[in-house]
Amino acid sequence: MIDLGKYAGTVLAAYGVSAVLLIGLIWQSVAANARARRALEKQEENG
Amino acid sequence: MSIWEYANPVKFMRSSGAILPWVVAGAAVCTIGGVLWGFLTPQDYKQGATVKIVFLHVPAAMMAINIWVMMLVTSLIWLIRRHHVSALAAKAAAPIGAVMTLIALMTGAIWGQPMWGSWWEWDPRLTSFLILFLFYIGYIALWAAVEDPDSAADLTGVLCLVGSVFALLSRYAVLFWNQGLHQGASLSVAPGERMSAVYRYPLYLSMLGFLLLFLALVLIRTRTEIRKRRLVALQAREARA
Amino acid sequence: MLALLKRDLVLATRAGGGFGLAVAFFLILCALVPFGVGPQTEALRPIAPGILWVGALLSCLLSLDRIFALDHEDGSLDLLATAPLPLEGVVAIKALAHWLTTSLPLIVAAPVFGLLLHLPGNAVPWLVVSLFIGTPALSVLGAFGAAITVGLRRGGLLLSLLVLPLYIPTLIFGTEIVRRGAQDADPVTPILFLGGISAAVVALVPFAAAAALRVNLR
Amino acid sequence: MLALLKRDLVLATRAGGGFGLAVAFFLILCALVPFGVGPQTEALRPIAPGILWVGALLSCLLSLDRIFALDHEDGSLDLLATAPLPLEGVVAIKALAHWLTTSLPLIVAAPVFGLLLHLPGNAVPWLVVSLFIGTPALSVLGAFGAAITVGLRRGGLLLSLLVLPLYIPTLIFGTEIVRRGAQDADPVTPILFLGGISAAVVALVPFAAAAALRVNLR
Amino acid sequence: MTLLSVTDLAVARGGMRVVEGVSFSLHPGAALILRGPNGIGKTSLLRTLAGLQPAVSGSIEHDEDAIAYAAHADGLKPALTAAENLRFWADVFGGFPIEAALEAMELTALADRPAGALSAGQKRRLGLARLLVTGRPVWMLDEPTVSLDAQSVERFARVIGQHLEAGGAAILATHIDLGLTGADVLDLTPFRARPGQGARPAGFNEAFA
Amino acid sequence: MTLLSVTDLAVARGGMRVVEGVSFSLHPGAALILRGPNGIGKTSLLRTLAGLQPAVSGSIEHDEDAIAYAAHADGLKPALTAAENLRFWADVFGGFPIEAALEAMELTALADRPAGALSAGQKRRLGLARLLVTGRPVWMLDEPTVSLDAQSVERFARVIGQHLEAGGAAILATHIDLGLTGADVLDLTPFRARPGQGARPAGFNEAFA
Ligand code: HEM
Ligand SMILES: Nc1ncnc2c1ncn2[C@@H]1O[C@H](COP(=O)(O)OP(=O)(O)OP(=O)(O)O)[C@@H](O)[C@H]1O
Ligand SMILES: Nc1ncnc2c1ncn2[C@@H]1O[C@H](COP(=O)(O)OP(=O)(O)OP(=O)(O)O)[C@@H](O)[C@H]1O
Ligand SMILES: [Mg+2]
Ligand SMILES: [Mg+2]
Repeated sequence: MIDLGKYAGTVLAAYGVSAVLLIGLIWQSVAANARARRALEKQEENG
Repeated sequence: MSIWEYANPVKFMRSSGAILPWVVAGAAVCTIGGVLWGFLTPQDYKQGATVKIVFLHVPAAMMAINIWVMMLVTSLIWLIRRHHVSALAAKAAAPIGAVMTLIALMTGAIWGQPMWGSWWEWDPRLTSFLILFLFYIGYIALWAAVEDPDSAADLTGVLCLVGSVFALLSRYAVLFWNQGLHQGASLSVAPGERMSAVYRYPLYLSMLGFLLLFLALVLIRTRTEIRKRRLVALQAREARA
Repeated sequence: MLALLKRDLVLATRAGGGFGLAVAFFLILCALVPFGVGPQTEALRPIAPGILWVGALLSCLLSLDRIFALDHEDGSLDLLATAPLPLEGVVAIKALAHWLTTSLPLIVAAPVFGLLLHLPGNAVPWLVVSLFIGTPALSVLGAFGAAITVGLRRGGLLLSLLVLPLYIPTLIFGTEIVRRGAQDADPVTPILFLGGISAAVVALVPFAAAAALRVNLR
Repeated sequence: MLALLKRDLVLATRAGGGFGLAVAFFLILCALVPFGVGPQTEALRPIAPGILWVGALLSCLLSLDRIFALDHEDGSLDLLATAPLPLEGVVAIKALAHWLTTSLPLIVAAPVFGLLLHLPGNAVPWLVVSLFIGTPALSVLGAFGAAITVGLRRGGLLLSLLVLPLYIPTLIFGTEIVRRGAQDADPVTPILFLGGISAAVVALVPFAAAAALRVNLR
Repeated sequence: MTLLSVTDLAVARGGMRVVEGVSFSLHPGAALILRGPNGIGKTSLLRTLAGLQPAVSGSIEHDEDAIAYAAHADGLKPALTAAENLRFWADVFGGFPIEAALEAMELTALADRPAGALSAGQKRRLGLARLLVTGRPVWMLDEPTVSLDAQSVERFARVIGQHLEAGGAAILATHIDLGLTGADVLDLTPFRARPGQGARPAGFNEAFA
Repeated sequence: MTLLSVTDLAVARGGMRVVEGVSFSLHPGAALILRGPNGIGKTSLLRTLAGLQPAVSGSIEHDEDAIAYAAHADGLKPALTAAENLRFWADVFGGFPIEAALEAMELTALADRPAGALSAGQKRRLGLARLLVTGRPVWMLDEPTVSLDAQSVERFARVIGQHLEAGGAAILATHIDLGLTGADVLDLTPFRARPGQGARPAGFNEAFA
């Protein structure tokens, strides 16, 4: 494990917050895309 | 074939579908690579381990501004050339820009705690970013509030135009209001102020990664918007019939 | 009753429902004040509790103006009034839905915005506590104001004018809690007062609001 | 054009027009702040310019939300758009009418409310000057926001969200004038900036507002 | 047994009585059609019967929870789907199943569509489907067929017919002929209120006239 | 001389074309009555002709300042008197006298009454009186007779007749027979837009369908 010195909490917090935000955004984008694709497919099937 | 034809929704779906896997792969490699590499860089003699935050903070800050510029351009394309996909791309980009701004703000705030001894200072740069965040929120809220898509595209386009002018104006007003603590652009080529190569190359890589990540996300989100619009359009046609 | 609560929550979170607008407005208010007052920590710290409370109060207020107006316009209010729900219950549920969708996010966001205004760290829990106790009264009083102005075309400003004076006791005790908390003084007395006000308002004001609605429906 | 100005002024002053509501709201805001911040002169004096400006800004904003909405609802806006008036002119005139009926009373009342907040006497003329120069920009920017949100059902809060960030430069230079005035420093630079912003906004933003109105009319 | 009986009713609108001296009663299986020119007071009468506004004088007798009212506006939320809208009202009125109601108004195919994306006629049908999930015997309908095409009007008439057969009753204010056999017609024109009469003023406008 | 000529016009509403291929021209003294079922696009067509919304394709030619438009809503301010309302529009359109217009719609006695205290039909008459003070030759009327009683309809038809005699023209969307002799009728039903045609999409809903 690399040594982060006395600022370990700060650095980890920064990386953690960024990871949460980015992964949240990616997850939301992908999920919304899948939802839209399913809804559209259903609509196009029905006519 | 002119570049404008890419704005045709069907063509856009086809070509974006083709390049998307490559962009996603590139984004994953560069972002994860850049950020990891940055995380593993040695400590700075002055700032200690906190320099590692720069590999998130600076790319996010850069993208936060670039995305707004991209939205301005696509809004103008919509307002002038009426390319529907371009309007939807602006809509799709806004939440990404807002998250980037938020990352820059939050990593900055976390960084400020050890460096300046407080979470937040009304430094001009920080303040300008807060204002940019407000503009993003207003833009997103307007898209959400207007039901008719044509009106929504037009109104948000006008808002983006006016907002850009005022975002710039606010930046100068804020500079007048308070001289700050934040360091200047250390990526500038002014000799002597440059970052050492240990930090510079991972920073470049993660900036590229954030750019690709943005591209991948805009493509995905624009495709989502197109599908949603198509669904609504088909339903509207049925309801009319 | 539960159906109504569920519907209002769903409506608020769907597109166009305005979920989050109040928090955004709160953020803007908190950002504007330093532009007016100046960026120095010494200037901001003492006024932070007051600004946060006034900001929460205004965001709460401005998100209230359409609480009944939309239902009035699309006819739901007429139908609800003829449904087997007491109108008092409808008011209470709508105020609860408003509290959940507006005040709760405000309470969560308030500590973060407190940072912007350099609120001392030891005051933060008291800010949350005071908002938690006080905001139900704000929602219910706001619902009362909204019920009075439901049919009016220039409701917004008039509503503020009617409701803000009613908010004064809540504001006084709310900020007092935070101020005492910041000075490590004993905040129990204002907490008791604030709790009493909130309880009384939540228990009694829905009846007045329902009466006002009945008048506006006929 | 003059006919439109006259009509808007008459409408504002007739019953139900809401003349004076903005000043009343301003008064309530100025009265709320001491409740939130504490009544000590030392606490109030430094923040007085900022609070007065933020209060003026909010009162101005909240009275704006219906500037086009009422005309939209009763069909006047359609008819005005087909009348031999340029829509840009309509926007400008309506902003002017709003300024005359709302901002002007605010400017007159501001010194009095300054007393409530212990604004230093030597700052009072600068307060009036800064409001006088700055409020036209507020009215026109508000008209822009109102034009964008004219057809929406939850306009109020959204309008604030769109417009308040645009108000930031005005606010900064406005309070800077008052602050420098209070310290007997030279307020010419911010006055020039504020004047420039106001002039540019009044000259250009009506075009953007008219474009937004046209979109909302179709 | 009567579901609703009205005696010597006077109804006000805008502070003045519009109709007065109205009496009728409604048995299970009966339908009453209100007629009269614009502005005579049909809407006001229905609102009074539904309990939305107080009667000026006279009496209205019915069981508690007997009346389902359908106004000009349908009370639909554009952001909710057709099924969600209907389920909400079903829950409010005690959990009746919505499938049959959707079926009856031929909305099953549209159940998952947001109400805002329905055409005017489809919205109206959804508004009327609400009546079926209230489970209440007396329906009060204010111009129920506005913006319905001929086919939907017919279907709606059939739905009313079934409701009447099942022992319900209905009062309708309408200008068109629904083809309800055996419905009574009440023309309100002879009941137009005359100013200066009546012991109790209906509001400021009458008290000071 | 033609006052208005329309060629191959396509009109959209809600992001989709509703009617297309409409052509006609209007000479002084001519009246054109638009017919068609609900929702066919009469209102949208009139709004396009009045310049409130852009045409999808086709051309509309008329002199600047030729058109006076009267919509469903009358644009009256309840707080102003009838005369004040009318004078405002007269001033906007260039200062025509209002007395004749009040006279023609039989509103002289009500001139000093606030518009909010007028009945629906009186409001409508005031809205129509506005046309007389615009001084414009081409009147576009969207269901002008809504909430007018038979007598007022007749008077209004006379006013239109005089306008035509004086060299004006009128387009009316209406469901009832006004008794205008010599008026052309244009039924919009055959012009209903077919989806999937037209080079340029009218809006999002067409571009993505
Ligand atoms: C919330 C607060 C902050 C925001 C919004 C913010 C914003 C920015 C922006 C926009 C940049 C990019 C500048 C450019 O590339 O030209 C940047 C870079 C940078 N920031 Fe921050 N910052 C914040 C807090 C901080 C803090 C607290 C520190 C540490 C003391 C810091 C250190 C840096 C460094 C070292 C850079 C890279 C050098 C440079 O390119 O300018 N920032 N920041
Ligand atoms: N808000 C109001 N204020 C004052 N008077 C009103 C108001 N609404 C309606 N009125 C008046 O009350 C009378 C009765 O109106 P009501 O709506 O009951 O008529 P109606 O028979 O339903 O007419 P319609 O056939 O047009 O629906 C009318 O003369 C009308 O002018
Ligand atoms: N705001 C809107 N959004 C989407 N579609 C709309 C909107 N308003 C109207 N429409 C649709 O546009 C079409 C044309 O409407 P329009 O109002 O022009 O019809 P109309 O012929 O005037 O009908 P009516 O006789 O009922 O007045 C209708 O099918 C309607 O459903
Ligand atoms: Mg009626
Ligand atoms: Mg129409």
